[in-house]
Amino acid sequence: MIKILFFAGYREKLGCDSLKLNSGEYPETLEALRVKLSEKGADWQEVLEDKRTLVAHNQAMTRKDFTISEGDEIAFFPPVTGG
Amino acid sequence: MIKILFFAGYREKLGCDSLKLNSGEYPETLEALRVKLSEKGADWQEVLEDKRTLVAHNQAMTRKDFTISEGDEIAFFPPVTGG
Amino acid sequence: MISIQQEDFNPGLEQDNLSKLTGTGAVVTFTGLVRDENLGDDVGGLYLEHYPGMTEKALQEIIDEAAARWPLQAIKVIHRVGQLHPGDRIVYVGVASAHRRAAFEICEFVMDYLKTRAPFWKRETTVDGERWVDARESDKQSAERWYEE
Amino acid sequence: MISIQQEDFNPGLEQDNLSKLTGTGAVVTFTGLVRDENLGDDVGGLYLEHYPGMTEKALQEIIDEAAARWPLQAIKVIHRVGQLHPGDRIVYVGVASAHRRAAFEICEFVMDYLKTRAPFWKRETTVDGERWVDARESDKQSAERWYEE
Repeated sequence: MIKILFFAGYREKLGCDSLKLNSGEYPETLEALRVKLSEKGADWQEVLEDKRTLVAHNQAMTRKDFTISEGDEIAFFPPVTGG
Repeated sequence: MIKILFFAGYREKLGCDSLKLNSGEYPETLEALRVKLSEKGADWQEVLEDKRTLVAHNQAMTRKDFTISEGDEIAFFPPVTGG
Repeated sequence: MISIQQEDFNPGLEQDNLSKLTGTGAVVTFTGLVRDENLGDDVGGLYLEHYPGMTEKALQEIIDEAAARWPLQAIKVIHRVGQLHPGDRIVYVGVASAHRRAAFEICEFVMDYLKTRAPFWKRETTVDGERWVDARESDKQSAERWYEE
Repeated sequence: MISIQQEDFNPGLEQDNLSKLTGTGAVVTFTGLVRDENLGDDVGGLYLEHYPGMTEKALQEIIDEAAARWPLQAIKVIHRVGQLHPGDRIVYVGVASAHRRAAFEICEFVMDYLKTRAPFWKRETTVDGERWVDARESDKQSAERWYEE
């Protein structure tokens, strides 16, 4: 099982703050996951294809594609605005 | 009358924190005053000719020669070390 | 060292804690406050969201990087989350170092990186309703300068 | 706004005073402390001398220059004089501005100029006796950078 999280404006836009995918339900890579989630609808596609969208893999920001492993936590969120 | 002040290490070295010169006793310019005070002894000469010596004319730092006027306050001090 | 919290904090108390180590010559602090205006609109409130777990890790990485670059004696980073209002404190970065330039640079570095790397998001309330605050290009540039030197 | 004083000050109280104006988004403070070491020698005490009258004017000029260069909302400069000991607070510069970069820059600018332009002198007590502290080239360079940009 892997856990997928959405924050802030994306959480609101998708009406979803987290979802779980069991082994067999999720693809092998981040890029394939983006494609799979984009199929859920126009809002999902917009969020996942937005070039500003940030990705965290197991709570560390990453800009590269990666292989998904069982137990991973993957988060999608807009540019951060703390401070 | 003009007032001449010395601070910190210079005050200690000269054993003098201030001296007054009446009209007629002081020269026309800062540079002439340096020469006049230097005549008071070797310590005075060292302080007044030291290139690091800072000069304040009526409580404003200056690097130039100036004409001395009645009532002026002139201070000589080493580089500042506050903060 | 790092605290993500809903409740307010006491800058005077933090300052005292940072000043305790002998050898400390400089304490620099930054406190961010909620402004009553943004992009020309009156702001009535600000809601802060974060990514529990990752936010703390991101802040710790920023602190570790600062400690590797400068002589750091003590640091405290506090960031509030939840509903805030104009005038409220949002964020605090307090830095103790032997020397003044290091203390200033660490404090600015941590704030710059916090603004661009730590997962926090602001939603503000204006007369037109609620809106998520957009990231600012100036914050990105401010963070990038630490690699230009 | 400016205070030259023998007694200690309260950074928490100063911080609160600086945070009162609406529109303030950033408060940056610098607090200088007496270190127990200088140039490799243990320092047992520090005596601060100043030039009454001129010191206040010099600090006011520095503040006026900062206010002309950056959007400044509030500032407080405190410098202690007389006999101090390791760990004691010497100097405080607290700055309130709408934005963070301005607040940091004003605070650093005022400290740099205070170090090179305000008539204060330090005499420290070491095991070898008392000595007047020499001005540091690094402080001069730090102040000069404000004209290089």
